[in-house]
Amino acid sequence: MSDIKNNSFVRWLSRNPIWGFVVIVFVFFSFAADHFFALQNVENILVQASTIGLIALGLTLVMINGNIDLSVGAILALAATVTVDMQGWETLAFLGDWVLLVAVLAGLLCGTLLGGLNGLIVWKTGVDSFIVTLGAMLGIRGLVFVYTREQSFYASSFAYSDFGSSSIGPLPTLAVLFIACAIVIHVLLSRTVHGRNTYAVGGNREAAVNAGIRVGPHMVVNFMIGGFFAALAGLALSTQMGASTPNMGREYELWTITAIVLGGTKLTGGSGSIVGTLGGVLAISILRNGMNLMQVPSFYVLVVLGVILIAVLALDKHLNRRTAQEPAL
Amino acid sequence: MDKAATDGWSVRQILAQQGILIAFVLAMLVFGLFSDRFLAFDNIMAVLRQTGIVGVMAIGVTIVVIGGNLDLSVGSMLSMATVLVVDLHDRIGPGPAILIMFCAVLAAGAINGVLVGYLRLNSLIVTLGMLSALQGITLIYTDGKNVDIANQSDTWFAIFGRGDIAGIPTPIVMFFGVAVLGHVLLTRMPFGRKVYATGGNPRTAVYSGIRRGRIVFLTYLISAFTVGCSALILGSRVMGSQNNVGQGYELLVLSAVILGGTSLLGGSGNILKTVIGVLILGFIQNGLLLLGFPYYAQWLVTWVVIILTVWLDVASKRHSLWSPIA
Amino acid sequence: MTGEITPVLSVKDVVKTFPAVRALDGVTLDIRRGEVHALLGENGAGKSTLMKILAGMFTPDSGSITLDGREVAPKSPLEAKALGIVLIHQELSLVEELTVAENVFLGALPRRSFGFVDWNALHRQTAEILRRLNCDFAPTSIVGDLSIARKQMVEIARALTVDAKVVIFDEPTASLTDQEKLVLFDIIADLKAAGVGIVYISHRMEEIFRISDRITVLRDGAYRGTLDTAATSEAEVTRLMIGRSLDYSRNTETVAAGAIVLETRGLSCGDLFQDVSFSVRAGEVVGFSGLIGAGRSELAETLFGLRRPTAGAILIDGAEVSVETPTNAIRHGISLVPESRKEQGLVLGMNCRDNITLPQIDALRRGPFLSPAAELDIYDSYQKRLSIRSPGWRQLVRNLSGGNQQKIVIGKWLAMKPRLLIVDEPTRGIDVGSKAEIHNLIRELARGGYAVIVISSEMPEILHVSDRIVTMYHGRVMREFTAAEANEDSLVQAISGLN
Amino acid sequence: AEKIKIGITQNNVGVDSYQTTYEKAFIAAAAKNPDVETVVLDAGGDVARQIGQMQDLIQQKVDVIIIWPTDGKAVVPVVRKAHQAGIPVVVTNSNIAADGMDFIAAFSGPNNIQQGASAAELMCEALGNKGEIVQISGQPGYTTAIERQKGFEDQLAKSCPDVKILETQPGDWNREKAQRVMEAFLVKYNKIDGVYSGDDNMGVGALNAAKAANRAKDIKFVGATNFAVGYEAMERGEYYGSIYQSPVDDAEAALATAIAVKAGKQVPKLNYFETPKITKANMDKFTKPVF
Ligand SMILES: Nc1ncnc2c1ncn2[C@@H]1O[C@H](COP(=O)(O)OP(=O)(O)OP(=O)(O)O)[C@@H](O)[C@H]1O
Ligand SMILES: Nc1ncnc2c1ncn2[C@@H]1O[C@H](COP(=O)(O)OP(=O)(O)OP(=O)(O)O)[C@@H](O)[C@H]1O
Ligand SMILES: [Mg+2]
Ligand SMILES: [Mg+2]
Repeated sequence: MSDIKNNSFVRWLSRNPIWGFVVIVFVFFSFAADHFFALQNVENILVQASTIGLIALGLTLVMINGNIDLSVGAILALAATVTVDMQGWETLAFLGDWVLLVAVLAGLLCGTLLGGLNGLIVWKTGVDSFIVTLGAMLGIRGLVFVYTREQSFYASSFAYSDFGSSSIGPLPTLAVLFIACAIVIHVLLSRTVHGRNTYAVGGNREAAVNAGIRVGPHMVVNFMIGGFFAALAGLALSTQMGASTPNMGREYELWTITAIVLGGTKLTGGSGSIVGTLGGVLAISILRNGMNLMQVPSFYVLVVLGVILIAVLALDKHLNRRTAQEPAL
Repeated sequence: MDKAATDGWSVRQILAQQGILIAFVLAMLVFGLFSDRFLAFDNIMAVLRQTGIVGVMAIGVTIVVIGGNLDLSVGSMLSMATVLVVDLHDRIGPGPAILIMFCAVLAAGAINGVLVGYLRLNSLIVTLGMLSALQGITLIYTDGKNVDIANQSDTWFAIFGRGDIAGIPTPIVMFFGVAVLGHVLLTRMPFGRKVYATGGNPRTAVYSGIRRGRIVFLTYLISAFTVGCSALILGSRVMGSQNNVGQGYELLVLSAVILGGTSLLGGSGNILKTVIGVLILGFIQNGLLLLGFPYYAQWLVTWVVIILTVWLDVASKRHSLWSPIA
Repeated sequence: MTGEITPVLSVKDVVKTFPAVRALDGVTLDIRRGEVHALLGENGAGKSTLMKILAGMFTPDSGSITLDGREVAPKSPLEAKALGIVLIHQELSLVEELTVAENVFLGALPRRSFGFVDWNALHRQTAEILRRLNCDFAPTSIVGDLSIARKQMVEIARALTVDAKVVIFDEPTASLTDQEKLVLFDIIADLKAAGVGIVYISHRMEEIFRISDRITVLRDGAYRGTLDTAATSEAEVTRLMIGRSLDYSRNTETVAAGAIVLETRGLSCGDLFQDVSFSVRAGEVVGFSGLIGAGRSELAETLFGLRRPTAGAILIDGAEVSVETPTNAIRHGISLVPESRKEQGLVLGMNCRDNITLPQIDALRRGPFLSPAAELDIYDSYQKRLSIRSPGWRQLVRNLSGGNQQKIVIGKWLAMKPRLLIVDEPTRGIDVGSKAEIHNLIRELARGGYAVIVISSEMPEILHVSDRIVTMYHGRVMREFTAAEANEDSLVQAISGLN
Repeated sequence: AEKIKIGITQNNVGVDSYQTTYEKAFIAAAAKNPDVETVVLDAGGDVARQIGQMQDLIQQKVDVIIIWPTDGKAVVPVVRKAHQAGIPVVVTNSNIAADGMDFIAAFSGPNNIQQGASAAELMCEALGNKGEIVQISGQPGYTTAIERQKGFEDQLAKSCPDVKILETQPGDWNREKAQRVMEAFLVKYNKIDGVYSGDDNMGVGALNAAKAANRAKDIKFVGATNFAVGYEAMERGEYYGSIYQSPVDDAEAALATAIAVKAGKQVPKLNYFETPKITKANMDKFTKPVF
């Protein structure tokens, strides 16, 4: 009985080797860094992971779909900016506290629409999503600067930033939000027709077309989900800051993609999972947090991070190593 | 000539595939129309000089991408190389400094190559890891300080960024020189054919007796070599270097490569089009500056231009404006 | 009776051109309810193109399609499916990462509320279909783990998911074994009985004559005529197709036994095959016969340096060698025409010439540079010898018809002038004319002193080309036959493990 | 005395020598004081990471936190959090937004607005109150860049309204970028009398470009944050003037403020250290910057 359990656990782990790594670094830092192994710190890690984590949820869909979205960092900034700014609009003052809701919806809508725009361009023009969203990464960041005139915006009440540091029971609200969203996306991906089609389109686009899946609109929906989560991450981050800055979210796309790929999603699409993505996000967050607590000098943090990324990959490869009987490619 | 005729390929069909070239000419004309300085000889020379840095690296990265991989480490490798060559210049003289710099970048490239080529690790993560690690190593090396060349007026090192060869600015000579070399390598030599095959279908390449690992390894060495060349231009042009001088170049370079129609999936691409991609990016930036666009409006315009350019390119290849996907 | 039946589907004067290729040049065809209509033609004749037009994947330049008396113009596979036209693709059109059930119902997964997949219904219906098809894998198996034949069955299973008016099978049997073929024919009979119109494309005459009611022949994209199967003969059809008749005799040449080129002693590779010993002489064609999973392909891959043997020895010219990589194998004079042209044989995005010259590219130099003339020579000569139908060497292999793609792979390895040529299912999807041509080539190579190993699941092919036949069953060599003593019955016995 | 534990989170070490020298000086100064133990962190220019680091410092229960804000507004809530956790916060180098002033114990650093203004005065002086100039600003969106630009533009309008700014473009604190921007300016404007750059690093880039176009002689260069390269160019007479700002002073002031705060001493809210003008005329009074 326990043998079977053991077996299926091992199989699970070999499909998600990143979780093995998460456990290893967690144990390592628990011994190596003071203050690491504490509930408060675990909460910190979850909150810190929530930003990249939320982006990663949507981006995982986009990537399994065989596309990529490099503009998520810029969308994050734009959504945060819009939401924070709208709270202070005179014209909306009559709404009272409801302005917060309107502002949040507006921010999320911005993200969703921009994601949709990316998707639409990818669909209609047939230009590779990499280049479309690379352009959008620059362009949307430009929009942010045009909108903000290079200034940071500041949430007028601390209520907004208090949300960022509030808790539900023992867990920080943002961590709860992140985990709840992860569950929703996991279910979407593994249980719904849309989710299964996401794999189909990414795995073999031609086959999906031949089978009558409306690939274009399907991709647009996923880009919209990607944009939505980037925006949500922007809101989550801006509640932590009580402000938005035009430079926020820079280079997040690269780290998010790294987390997702570490989690086992293929850049070419067709495979991947939220469980893996979660592992990838946690791995990076724990590394960052642990090295802070260990006071690794900042120059060395970069080197360690780089080396570990590659090491994880090598480990993964080693675990999943094909037998000698496979063709040596 | 009549070979083409019997093949059933008309000149028109071949021309129709040059969407990117058409986009480039269009862009030049538009900017030329709005700014009288844009097409001035001096300006064109200045832009070509500037684009040399991105351009040379873009050649190397094109080769890596055709081979089916990515190289995001070029940005921080450029930082490392520039810092190294500038720092060593005053200590051991330009010649040895250049030598050591090339050894260093080739070593970094070799690590990429071994990890991606022989150990078959995912190139995105490997080179992103390298990006991070090399940035750290550069900072550790300089202890976080800027490095400068003390005596800037009489060192022959100045030739790479500031001088010219036979009246043509050196960065331009290097850019086009490396481009021609790369083009010849890819289209006229067995190595190039193997790179295309490896990127196009790695399994078939192996089944055809191509040593896939070695080919990928070599593409990374080439890419590292081009980074070294760019570092010469950059270091000499600035006569100093910040630790993060190459930051962001990886995406710039990749944009130029993709703008040139090289597919990220590997197996297709063309150096000459990459050159046009580099020039488009360089001239857009310059043109927008000359037109006095506010900085961030420049980004918005770049967005539109990039998408329109690539769109024109893919549309010309498939002979229809809209993608056939339902 | 013939004249009065209203066709369920008719195609009139359809024209389709691709850049530099006129694929269909005014084709007319009608499919009746409850008939099996075979479509024949050489590789590149336009069969798949016509079918893709029916399935909404291409739009014709001109011409009309009428379904049940109504003119239709399906613009997408979705529309075609809604109209009741189902196409089973020549090239597998599956998502490797998904399960069998998800692939069978791709694009039409049963739903519950809120867009959730109804897994119960999905698995139940798929299990049902798999049972009808006599398949031995589960609806939950991952398609990527299946063998080619099983994947083909998954593809075929799709035909049974909808109430189709017309089902098109584009070379469904190219990678099926005999047993699976029989199941397929039963299914076709069922569909036929239910009044479905069936289009059946194949290069295998015996199948055509076994199941079809009428035969339409295309040639160079043009319609050549429709014949009643009962009233015609292989010879007539062949003549219509390729303009001459063919000879299907057994190999009766005597072996000019040369020196032993390759020998294996007790070669094993894990649980794929064990203790394989055989030898091939110069001037000899050795056929390998076996069922799917017998381990022939793996044996070939091991000889070619793609897999490491776990025991035993490989001897070339009597000396033990270690063939560790394909590069190494090529240096020893071994060529392998692999089993799967798309995955192992071709770089689809490369042009014809470059694909053919790929393995010997290092040798085609003048100084450090490639010699286009030498490359073109090779392309031209094999294009002619194998009658590869392509508008020119610049055409991307992706745009060739399936059979022509296969010819490119064969040409690629023949051009190496190997001492030992291994061909794995060499004529999969190749038209009868070219097949004969390839068989002749293989014989000719042998006469020229080459050693050849032919792996094929087609019994007639093996019997036709081989001097000696080695049979395998479950990774082990069963029996060896000489050409003279082998016949279909004895082979079937041996490859089924009945000694 | 009991040891005090000071945590510092810096903006972006390694992005320029100033910040690196600051860090070195800070660690050196702390090492000299046997009663001080430090936790030194770097946000790498990312606000989110800086907030994370603040949370980590609060988690470690350090005695004082020094923060070099990546963004003056965005760090306010987390500064407030530290304040609520009873940990005094000292802001260094560039100040946080007005709303956050209640939650900090003190600010210590240069006055960037004042620096911009001083640079404007230098520019007026160099051009004789008349001429046309271009401005190369720092990285958009960063407080230091914004404040210097504002200080410069406001003071220029006041001191010498006849000096006109033709155009402003950012050089992102990057010498090569500044060089490229200047090259475009040189093509675009036949007459440029002066260049103001947000720091000397970019200023020297502009100088490089002008020299290459043989127009350096006609142009006066004014910068801020005097770098070694700027100092040398000034010696050669190619560079008119700059603002002298020592990272060592900056770091030591921050540490001293933090120690004083912890000791419960009365500390003024705003502690600016001197950032004087430097030109060829008075440069011998200053040691050459080490960065
Ligand atoms: N997408 C395409 N672009 C260009 N040419 C094409 C394309 N698809 C098919 N062709 C050409 O159209 C012709 C007909 O091809 P088709 O696939 O219909 O042949 P087929 O009769 O199915 O042959 P086979 O028996 O080999 O499968 C061929 O010459 C082929 O090269
Ligand atoms: N019993 C089985 N269950 C699952 N997979 C099998 C089984 N037998 C074989 N396979 C797989 O089917 C594939 C085809 O088998 P293999 O290539 O060995 O057959 P073969 O003898 O070469 O026959 P053919 O060339 O006709 O396909 C192999 O990849 C093998 O892993
Ligand atoms: Mg076909
Ligand atoms: Mg086989």
